This record gives sequence, structure tokens and C-alpha cells, in this order.
Amino acid sequence: MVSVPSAGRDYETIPKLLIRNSERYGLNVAYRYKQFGIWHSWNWSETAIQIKSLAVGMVSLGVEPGDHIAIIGSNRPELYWTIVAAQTIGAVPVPVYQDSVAEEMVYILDHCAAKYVFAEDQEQVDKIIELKGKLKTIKKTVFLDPRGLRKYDKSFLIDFNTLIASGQIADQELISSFEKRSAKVTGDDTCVMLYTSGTTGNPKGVVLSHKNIIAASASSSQFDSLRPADSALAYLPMAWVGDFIFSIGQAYWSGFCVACPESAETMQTDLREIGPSYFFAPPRYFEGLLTSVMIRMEDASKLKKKLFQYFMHFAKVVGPKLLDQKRVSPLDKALYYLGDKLLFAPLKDTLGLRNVRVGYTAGEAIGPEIFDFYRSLGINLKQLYGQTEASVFITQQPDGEVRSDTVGVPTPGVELKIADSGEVFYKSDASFVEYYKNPKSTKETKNKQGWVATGDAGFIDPESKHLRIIDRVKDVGKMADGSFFAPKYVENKLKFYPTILEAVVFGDSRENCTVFINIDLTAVGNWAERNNIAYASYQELAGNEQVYKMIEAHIKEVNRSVSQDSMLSSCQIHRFLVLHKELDADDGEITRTRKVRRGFIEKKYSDLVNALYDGSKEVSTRTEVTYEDGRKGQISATISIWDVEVFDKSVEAA
Amino acid sequence: MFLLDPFFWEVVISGLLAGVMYALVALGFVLIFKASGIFNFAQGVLALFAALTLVGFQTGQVPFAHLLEAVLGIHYSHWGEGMSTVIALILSLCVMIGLAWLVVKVVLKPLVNQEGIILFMATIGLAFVLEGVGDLMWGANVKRLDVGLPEGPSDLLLDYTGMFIEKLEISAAVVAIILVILLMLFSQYTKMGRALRAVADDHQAALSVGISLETIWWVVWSISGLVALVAGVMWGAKSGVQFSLSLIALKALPVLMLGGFTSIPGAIIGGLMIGVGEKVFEFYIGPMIGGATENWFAYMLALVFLLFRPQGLFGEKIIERV
Amino acid sequence: MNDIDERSFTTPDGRTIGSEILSVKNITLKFGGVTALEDISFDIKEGEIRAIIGPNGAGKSSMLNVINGFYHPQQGEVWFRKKLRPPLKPYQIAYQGVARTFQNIALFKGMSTLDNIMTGRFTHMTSGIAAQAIWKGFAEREEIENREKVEQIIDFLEIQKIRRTEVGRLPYGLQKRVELGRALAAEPKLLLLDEPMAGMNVEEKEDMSRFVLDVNEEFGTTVALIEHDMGVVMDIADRVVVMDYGKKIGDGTPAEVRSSQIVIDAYLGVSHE
Amino acid sequence: MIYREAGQFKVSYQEDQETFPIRFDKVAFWLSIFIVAAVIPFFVNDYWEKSVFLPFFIYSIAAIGLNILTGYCGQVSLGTGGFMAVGAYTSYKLMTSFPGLDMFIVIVGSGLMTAAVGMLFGIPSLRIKGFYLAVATLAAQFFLVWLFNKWEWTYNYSATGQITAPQRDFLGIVVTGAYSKPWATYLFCFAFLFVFAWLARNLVRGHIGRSWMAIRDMDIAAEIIGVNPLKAKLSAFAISSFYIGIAGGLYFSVWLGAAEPTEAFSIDKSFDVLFMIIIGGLGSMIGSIIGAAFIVLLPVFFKTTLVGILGWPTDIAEFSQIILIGSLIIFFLIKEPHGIAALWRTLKEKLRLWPFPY
Repeated sequence: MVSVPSAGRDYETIPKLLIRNSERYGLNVAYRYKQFGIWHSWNWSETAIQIKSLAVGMVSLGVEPGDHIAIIGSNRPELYWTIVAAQTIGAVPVPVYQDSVAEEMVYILDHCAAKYVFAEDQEQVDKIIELKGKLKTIKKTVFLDPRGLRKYDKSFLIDFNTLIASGQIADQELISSFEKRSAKVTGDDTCVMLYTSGTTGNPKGVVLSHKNIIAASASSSQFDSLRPADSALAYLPMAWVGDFIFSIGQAYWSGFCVACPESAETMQTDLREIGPSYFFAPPRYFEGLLTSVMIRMEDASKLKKKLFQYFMHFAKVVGPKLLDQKRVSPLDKALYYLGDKLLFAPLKDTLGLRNVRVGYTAGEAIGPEIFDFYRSLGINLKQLYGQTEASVFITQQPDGEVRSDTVGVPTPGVELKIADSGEVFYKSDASFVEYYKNPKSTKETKNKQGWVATGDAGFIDPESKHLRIIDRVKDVGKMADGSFFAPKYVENKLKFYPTILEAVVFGDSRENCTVFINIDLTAVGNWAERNNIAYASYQELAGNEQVYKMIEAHIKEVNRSVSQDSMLSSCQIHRFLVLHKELDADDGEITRTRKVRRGFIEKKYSDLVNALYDGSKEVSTRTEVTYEDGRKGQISATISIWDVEVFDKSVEAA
Repeated sequence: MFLLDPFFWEVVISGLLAGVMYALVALGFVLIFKASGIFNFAQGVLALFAALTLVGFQTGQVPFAHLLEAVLGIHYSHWGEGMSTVIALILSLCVMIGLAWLVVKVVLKPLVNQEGIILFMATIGLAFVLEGVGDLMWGANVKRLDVGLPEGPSDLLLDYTGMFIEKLEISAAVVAIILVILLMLFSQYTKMGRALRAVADDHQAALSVGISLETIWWVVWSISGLVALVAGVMWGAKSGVQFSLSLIALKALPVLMLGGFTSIPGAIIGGLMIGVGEKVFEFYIGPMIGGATENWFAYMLALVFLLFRPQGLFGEKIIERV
Repeated sequence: MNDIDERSFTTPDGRTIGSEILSVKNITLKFGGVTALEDISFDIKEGEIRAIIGPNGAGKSSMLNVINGFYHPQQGEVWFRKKLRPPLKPYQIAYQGVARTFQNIALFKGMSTLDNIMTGRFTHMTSGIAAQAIWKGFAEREEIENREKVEQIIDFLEIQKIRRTEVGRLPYGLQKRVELGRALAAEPKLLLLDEPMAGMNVEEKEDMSRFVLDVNEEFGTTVALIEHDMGVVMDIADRVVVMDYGKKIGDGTPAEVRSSQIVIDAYLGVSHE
Repeated sequence: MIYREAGQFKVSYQEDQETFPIRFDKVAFWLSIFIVAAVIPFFVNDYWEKSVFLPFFIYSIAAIGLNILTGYCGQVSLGTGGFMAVGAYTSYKLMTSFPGLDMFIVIVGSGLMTAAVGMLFGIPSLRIKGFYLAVATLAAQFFLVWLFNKWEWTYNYSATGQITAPQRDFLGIVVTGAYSKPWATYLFCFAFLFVFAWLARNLVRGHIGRSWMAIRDMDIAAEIIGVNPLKAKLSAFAISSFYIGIAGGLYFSVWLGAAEPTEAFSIDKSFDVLFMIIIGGLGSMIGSIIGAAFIVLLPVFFKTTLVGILGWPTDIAEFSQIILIGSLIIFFLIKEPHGIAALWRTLKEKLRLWPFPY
């Protein structure tokens, strides 16, 4: 069923949608969860009951309206229920990244003064207990998986199941107080609070009301006409706004089914088993997947390789056209059909993407050939542009107008404007209420009229009328000669090469641009094997001369294309080096969402940056690294620095 | 008192003589088993093959004559008068050695370090191949084999003891005994022989003797090829060269189970036991239950025996390590 | 060296250790002339983690083999759950609730992880040949009930990913884990582990020790383990038996054992694997 | 390539444990069963019945039986021919002693009898292993064949020593004797194959089957898990012989109609069936059936091509066939000890992962 956004008014909160779904699609499956080797499922009415008893249980536990409830764990129905249950009784769910280390966690829990924590397992509970001293506000911690918690202090811990049970056997007065509370909840109440891991400073708690979420969900669901028959796999961090919108907002609005994988490492197989029709993944997922496809095809038989090369080449031309319902010659149609039977369909099937009707990627720019690969297979992969503050959706690409270099047109209900500085502003019912306990930042970001600053510089592409993002505004600087400096723009171009994992371009208020390159171990490692280059460690591979040669070639290509763009032609790379270690969130070099922390890196590796500019041929350095288990250590290396050819526009023209 | 009954002794002696033959075949098994841990089911077919080849050379047959005729329509079955037995014997031996080499290369090498039972089944396959090839080469018809051994009953024994014993059997026994002695000397006093015994214990040891495993196998299979040849000649001379000859292998199996797969004396004594046992059983009990008990007596004996001594008479005790 | 103390005690982390579940008394085991075990006596108490340590050839494995019935000692008694145990076959002892793993992995190579662990449920499955052949009904129900148990173990050992993999193709560390799973599947009262950490790297050792501890805690399983690695033993064991040349030379808490001079000489002196 | 599995997931262990977990396989299977059971019977003529289908079905049953013992429980037996004889003679005695008896009961009866005999000869397997046992089972082969030669009672004192199947029926349909219709015997044997293959499949996937495989893979480990070697091995011998007995019964009464021990149940039979499971695949149900089809069809193929088309003398065709089978055995033991079934499995995996190699 295609729902009209205005219908949002009748169902102004998520809990109300839950009730609607349990009445309208009571027997449709709402949640699937693979555990103990099989898929367990709950239909909407069962879900409603579970959530109700959980909510009542919370009341009996003493949860008050406005209390913040932290939720830490991997995607599991119970935790999604917890979110909705909390909303039902007017409490505020605060999902937290489960892989965040104690310090990060303590800041968030302390900042929102969480009273209760819902933790998945011993690992998370241990963190909480470790922080208990610092966090006075926490009253109780609810755990899902009792394993290993037997001998823990039970006064502080309570089992999720006992909580639900207590809700089921609750007495009348408890029930009634629950009902009173749930009746009070309105669209203006907070639906969820999500912390954005900003590239600088402490994370900010973005407060999103039910109105916001419903608005975003309704319009976006209509945009892609999502329906109860759809299904999605919830595998992205629950603390990330995207997962919240897809797995709760849109799922509840459109009444489709959300499936949770058995464990992180079985995600790929679970994906194939479920075969979702609605799929979201960040570019790096598609990159990784494509890389693994290529690697596996390397070992395939001659015939298969030929088949693959031939049809993929053919599909690149025809596939997207077919997706966009453009006219295609009958011969091509027939050939594509053949290719589909022989290659595309089975390939999509093994990847688990065969049933995908709507697929999205966002968060970072995606490499054109990566993007085109999936589209030519006939997967309707699209891009959207959004952020937490907007409840995700600012712009999306409508079916039939999909391009790799734009992020689409404004989502229904969103107004867009570009400031003279080039910064993108938007305005919509979905835009956030405020930053929690941070009026200053709120003011900075959202003005009286409700225009929200994205912090991204971009422009409307003249011919496609789509929005195009260049870079973070604050990263868009001026070079010594006063010309435009857009590092991200160049970095993305570099990162489109599968062998380059990360790139950090410098050049702000300098006379030319230079870059740190981070190689992708899988891709380069494989490349090394094929060219039988021996290497013992990441560091050794990174330092290898042939690797340098390859990277140099890539950068040269990028320079050529950058030189085409009149605005940015001065952003060509003059010198580069390949970093001896992978940029790592544990070292604070990138955010948990893998955004590069330029400033931090520039400070940390100042010696290298200087070397890039003082013309030296190589530089030796010592770096501190954090290992998996949190121990710190030193690695030292001597890194060589190479020059790259740059192009000037007139020469290209000739 | 039947000990005085000449018939009894006649039975026993003919049993012993047959037993020697069993022992001879069994010896082929033991050699191969000791050296390569392989239970060579094809041993009997080897004998058949050897005998066929010998006859072929003697009578100057053209190998694969039938096939050629069938496929190319060439009628060319004999290339001459044949050759003297001695040369034929030598040639056949060469063939057996070549065959041994082939087997090692094609069958054993790829299956090295496989479980015994797999190798066992492989040799069953080998048996089929050899049988097919042999028939295809020389034809399946029953052939007379004459290597000039004395025939008819031994008058000497007949006159003095009144026992009816075939000269052929006696000479066969003699040859067999000589062969057995030679083999024992070989394995005792030659470097190769020592290597063989070493390899039985463990492969590394053999290698340390400085002989490659493959060579050892080749030698062993060649030797058992020789044994097969001799056995083939004897049985062939006795009852013609034909498929049934390959069944003497089946006779040898229970001998091994009695004597143990790894013991040369075991093979000999086991052979004699079975030879005598089945003759006596057939002679005294057979008539009461319809005769032709040789077919199974040996097995039943071995089976019953095994229940009490799984490793056979002389086999090493199998201790299971946990 | 202090003798076996009969008092039940409480471990630092608050698990109460009951009275002994198994005790061996004056065990002497000979192979032909060789004496593998000489007059060994010790006990294992309900719910404890008991370690048997000693240099190579000290007779540790033989001790385990006596406990689960592979070897039958010439002298001595084995008391299991307060009863004198007659000489039984290993499979009968399995039915009594004793499970074990092997030093060099003894998995069923031809079967998947799942099937291996399912096989571990053998003692709990009763349906007869007829029921099995017809499958529908009793056999299937029984299969499913046991599958549920097995899946919990798979989840517990975090080996969902290799559920369907043929164990022959698994790396060493995982195979050890599967074998532990197979032993656990029997829901044993007494779990014997023969060098569970042998040939593992530090990380794998840590994982394995965690599993052993969790097993002991979650299912309250009594664990007796042979180990080489002194460090690991000292970390996880409640009490330790030290053996050398088939004799018992020490018995007590890790601390006591560590401080015993005889042990230091015999054990630490002799071997440093 | 032909598999489309995305979106197929299991919500219960029942589903998860199905014989054909993938929808495609299930459909393919039932389709082929339909063709075999409901289409072919209308066209089957005497030649196809006698020289292709009956041998195929009957040997399949025998192969399944031997595979249970050898492939699943790891006990090699060369006594198959002898056990088939037991089945055959039991059915003969039952048919002649109780003329009214329905053929189904007769055949099952032969199975049970053979199971008993099989267990008897299985006893040594507790003491002796590997090819020792294989050789020991030869005792059964030779002894039994001898027995049916010498013991007149077993062939009702007939002068020839031959046994001939009288006309008997199954639920009123004539399935033995000269007047049996091809479609009737065809369906009768197929029904046996289908039903007992299904039962066998259930046995090997359950805990009894696992106890067999445990004994095969690592008998020591099996014992500490609680598997009683005696019970496991004897049950394997019993079940295996039961199947072989059934095959023997059908072989004599429905297919040949007349038999004479030294010929019909010679040691070659034992080898044939052993080869079926080696080539088809040790420890695989489908393998047993593929193997049977292979060994049954090969001679037919050789006859029609070499003799029929090329006009070679039959003996040469026969020899080359023996050579081929022998070499195939060696080939499979070297290259693929799990036989055609394994090749089949790998092929299937490749198709499922298409276009990826792994």
C-alpha cells in the first residue's frame, strides 16, 4: 500500500504505528532473527504484545517519562522492542555504538544521564560495571544474554526475560498506569536520541521527535513506494541514524519485515538466506563486496572468466539503460536476458541481492565503476544524501535518474538552498529538534526559520538538476594562490581505486597539494600475489617500490581528471607518500564511521607533512599504535616520498 | 588305527604338497604386504597372467591377435614356431618385472599413505584389469602348459609304500621349496633384502638404507611376479592355464590369516596346515556332508582361528594406542 | 605435601565445591614390564576444575585412560559418585556421564561440525532402528529436541559460521573447539580434557581457558584436565595433581603446588616445553 | 547457475533437516520420481524390463545395503553374493512352502532371514578389522554357495539343483513366473527400491547412522561417546544383509525366475556390488544408485556398441569391459575415493556458487 505523507498526522508516533500494524497486518512477519541455526519470527501482533509487556515491565522497574535508556548491542529484535517500548511510556531510547571503547561510552551515558542500560551480553555489561563508578545515574542494567553473568551482583543486573515476564503478569494498577502514560505520548515527544560521532570534538546528542521520524519515514517510504511485502536485513549499528530510520521508522510506517543476522560474521550468508527486497549499505560495503567478487573470479576457470568479462562489459552499457526503462535494441535485450540467465541472476543470488528492489548507499561518495557494476547487474542501487539532523533524508535519487556523481533531488517535504559560501542548507518537518544540552551548537546549526546547515559545500548540477556535494565546508579552503582547495573531492577520486583504502590530501593555504595514501591490504595483497611480490607485513608492502609505482599511476590519472575541472584544477597532487600503518579509529585517526580526522592526522604526522613540502626524498618516523586489546606500542619506519606529474589545463586541451 | 592306513598318509602328503603351493602363493602376498603394507588381491591373477604369457611365448602367439582381428581385421595369430621354454621363462619374467614397474607407477605411487583397505580395493581393481588384459592378449581358451616336468605317478612311492603321488606334484613341491629357501636367503643376506625388512618396520628406516621406496616396491612386486610365475607354471602344468588358476589366490588368503600377513614362516606353515587340513577334512568328513568342502574349509578354519587370535599365528600383536 | 582434604571448600569466585565425584585409590597400571602408573590416589570434587600436570611421560594420559576405561589397572579402585566402579567398557562409562577430549584431536573427519556434536548426544538418544527408519514421529521429534541442545552448544562456543563445514577442513584451533563441543553435548557430570590447549597460540589458549571456565560455571560441570602449560593451569585450576614417572608427587591448590620443592625440582626442572 | 536460493530460509529444524533442503532439488527429485513411477511403466517392454530396469532397481537395493555396511560403517564385505543367495533361497522356500503368501511378505521374509545370517557372519568384525575382515567375509561367500549346492532341502531335492520361481502375486498382481507383465515386475521392484531407499536414508541421518559413521571415522572416539561397537557393527551387518537379502529375493524370484548357486551367486556378484559403491560413492545413498546404474548399464552399452555396431566378438567386448571397470575402480580410488556421488556434489556446489569457484 502506498501511503500519503499527510496520513502521518493520524499516526504521529511510532507506538501508534505499531498498534496500526498489529491491527492492519497482524499476521505479517515483523521481525526475523536467526538464532540456534534457524530463523525465529514474530508477526506484528506478537510484536505488539511483546513490546507492551516489555513496556509494562519497564514501568514496574520504575522507568519515568523522559528517562534516558541506553541500548548497547548488535541488531536484535529484543533491542528494537526496547526502543519502541521505551517510546511507548515516554522514555527516551539512546542507542550506543557497541564497539565504542569505555571512554567514549562514559561520555555519552554521562551526558544523557542514562538511568537504565539495556546491554546485549557480558562484554557490554562488563563495560558498564567498569564505568559504574563514574556513572552515578545508572539504576539498573538489563541484559539479554545471561552467559557468564551468573556470579555478577544481581542487585544491579536484571534479565531481559524476567523483565518481560514481570510485564506479562503485571497487576491491573500497573497496567492502567502504563496506559495513562502511553496515552500522554505525542508526536512532539522525543522519539530517539542519537549521538553523532562528529569529526571534531565530543559527540552531540541529536534529539529527534516522533514528528521528525514519521515525516522522514512517510515521505521516503512513499518516494520508493515501500510496502508490507518488503523485507530488510538489519546489520548496521543500531546507534546509526540510518538503521533507526530503516529498521524502525520506515519498517513501522510501511509495515515491512526486519531480519536480524545470527552474528556479524555470518551476515553474508544470512543476507543470502533472507534475500531482502530493500537494502542499504555504505559505499565501503559495496567496495568490499566488489573486491571479493573480483578476487574470487580471479581463481575461476578460464571459461567462467571469459563469460564474466564479456557479459559484465556488455552489461555496463545495457544494464543501467534497462533499469532506467530507456529504449534498448531487441538484440541487446535478448543478449542481456541470456547474460542474466548465465551470470547476473546467479551472481546476484550468491551475493544475496537478487530480490533487492530498492537499494541505497550513502555517507560517502561511491566509486563510479563500483556503483555501475551493481547497477549493470540490474540491482536498483541509488544514492541519497542525508545526515542525522535531518532524520537521514535530504536528497535521494528517483528511479530512472540515477548517477554516480550526484546525490539526487530533495526528498518530498524537504526544501533546499545553497548559500554563497557554497554550503548546503535544508528545511523540513524531519529536521531535528535540538542538540541535547547544547543550545549553542543548536543555534549554530539551525536558525529561527528552521534552516539547517549541513556543513557540506555543494551545488546543483546544471543538466541533471541533482545536488552535487564537493566537500565539508570547513575542509574547503583556499590555497596560497587563493584558488579553491577541496581535499575530499580529490580524496574520493583517489579512493575510487580499489587499491587505495584512504587518502588524506593537504594543501590548505599552501602553494600545492600533497597526499597521504593508505593502501587496501586485501586488494594490494592480492595484486602483489599475482605479480609475485613477496611481503611480510603491511608496512613492508606499503613501502614496496612497485606499489609506489602503481599508486603513482593512479594519482597521475586523478590529476588528469582534476585538471579538467576549472574550479578545482589547482588541487592536483604534486607529491605523495604511502603510510606505513592503516588509519585506525582506535588511534583516533578516523571516526567510527570511518571519516578521516584531517586536523588530528596533520598534527600527529606533522613530521611527514613537513617532509612532503621540504622536498626530501624520504623520511623516517616513529608512530604510536593501539592494538586490538587496547595495549599501545611504537612502530618506526622510513617512508619514501615521490613526485607526481601534474597537468595544466591548456596542455590537456591541445 | 588310521595312522597305519596308507591312504591317510597319501592324503597327508598330497595335502602337504598342495600346502607348499599355497605357501608359495601366500609368500607373494607376504612379500608385498611386508614391503608396502598392501594386501595384494591380484596375486592370483598375476599367476594366471604369468602363465598365459609363458604359454604365449612358448607357442609363439601374437599378442592381442583377437583384438587386431576384430578391430583391423588382420588374421595373424602366430609369428612362428615359438621358442624354447627357458627363453620363454626369461621373457615372461621380464614382462612380470615390467608389469611390476607399471603397477608401482600407475597404482601404488598415487595411493601412497592411503589406508590399507583402500589399497586392498585398488588391487581388486588391478586384478580385473590384469585378467582382462591377459585374456585380451592371449585369448581365454584353456591352454596346455608343458615345461618338461616329469609326469604320471611316482612308481617309487607306489611300489614301496603303495601311495599314489603325482611326480608333478613332487617336483612342484621341490621347486617351491627351493624358491622359498632362495627368498629367505635373499631377504637375510642381501642389502635389498634387509631394506625390504626395514621398510616393513617403517619407511624412514628403509630410506636411511639409501634405497627409494619406489625401487623397493618395484623389486618386491617383481619378486612376487616371479613367485606368481612359478606358481602359475606349477598349477598350469597340473591343470592347464585358465581363469580358474587365478582362484588359487583365494586359497592363499586363509593361509595368510592363519600365518599372519607379515611372517614368511607363518605363510609356509599356514600353507601346509591348510593343505593338509582341507584334504584330511574332505577325505574323512567331506563324504558325510556332500563333499567339495575344499571351497570353504580353509576359510572357516581361518575364521574360527581368527576369533581367538586376530593377528594370526606369527603376526605381531596389535596394540591400540589411545 | 598435603594429602587429599575431604572438606568441601569455596573458591575465591564463590563457587562451592561439593564432595568428591570421582576418586581413584592406589591405582597401579603396568604394560608388560613397564609400570605406567604406580599407586596413584587422588579425588575430583563436584564442580571443581582439577588439573593433572607433569612432564612428558609422567603418565597423565594413562591416568585419563584409566578413568574413562580404556585401560584397566592391575591394582586399585575407581570410585565414581560414591560407588566402587567395576571394570567397565568406555562406552558404559560414557553412559555414566564421563566425557573427554583427546590430546591429538579425534573428531569424525567425514562429518560436519553439526553432525560431530550431534553424535556427542548419542547417550541421550533412545529411538530404536524401526523408529529411526520411519523417521516421522518419535525419531524426528527426538532428533529435533537434541538438535536444540546442540545448537545451544554451537552458540556457546561461537562456531555458528562452521556449522556445516566438514571438520577435516577446519583449522586446528577450531577443531579443538568442536571436539570440546562434542564432549559437552553429552552433558557430562565429569569432563576430561587431555591437553586442551596443546599446540595453540596465546589467543587461542585464552579463548579455550575462557570456554573451560564458562563450561564449569554455566553447566556446573566438573572438569579434570591434563595440561603442560603451567601458567594456564595455575590460572584456571582449583586443585592440581602433579605426576612424575607414574608417581604422584604433589597435590593441592596451585599456590601450594607451586611452592612445593619436589614439584619445582621434578616438574619445572625437567621440562620446559 | 541454475540454483536460485536467495530468500530460502529455514524457520524450523524440521525444514532444516529435510533431505532436499533446496527447493530446486526437491522439485527435480519428485519430478524424476513421477516419470519413473507413472510414465515409464506405460512404455516399458520385456527387453528394457529384464536387461535394464530390474537389474538396476535390484542392484540398487543391494548396493544401498552394502553401502550401509562398507560406506557408512566402514566394514568391507566380500560376501554379498552369498548373502544374496540366502535371500534367494529363503524366498524360494517361502514361495514353495506357503503358496498363498503374498510376494511382499516373501521378499521381506528373505530380508529378515538374510539379516540373521549376516549378523552371524558379522561377529568376527568385533575382533578383526579392515581387510582381515574382508577376507573373513569370503568365508561366508564360499560356505553359503557350497551350502546351497549340497543341501538338497534348500532346493527341494530337484534333480538339477536349480531353483525355479513359481507364479506368485503381489496384491493379486502377478509379479513372478512366466506370466508376469513387465510393468508389474517393474513397479514391484521400483516400489521396493523407493520405500527401502527412503528407510535407509532415514537410518543413516539419525543417531544410529551417526554411530555407524563414528565407528567408521574413529572407533575409539565413538566408544567414549557411548557407542557400543558390538551393537553398532552388528546392527550395520544386520541392516545391510537385510537389504542384500531383499535384493537377492527379487533377483531370483522376479528377475531371473530360475537360479543355480555357483553361477548366479558367485564371488563376482560380491565384486560387482562392491564396485557399484566404490564407483558410485562410499557413504552415499544416491551414490549407491548411481553406481548400480553404471555397472548395470555398462555391459548393455558395450554389447550394443562394440558387438552390435562394431561387430566385435562378444568375448573381446567382455574383456575390454572388465578392463574398463577395473581401471575405473583404480581411477576413482586415486582421484575421488567418494565416487561419482562426490563429483556430483562438487558439481552441485559449483552450480550453487556460480559464477564463483568457491
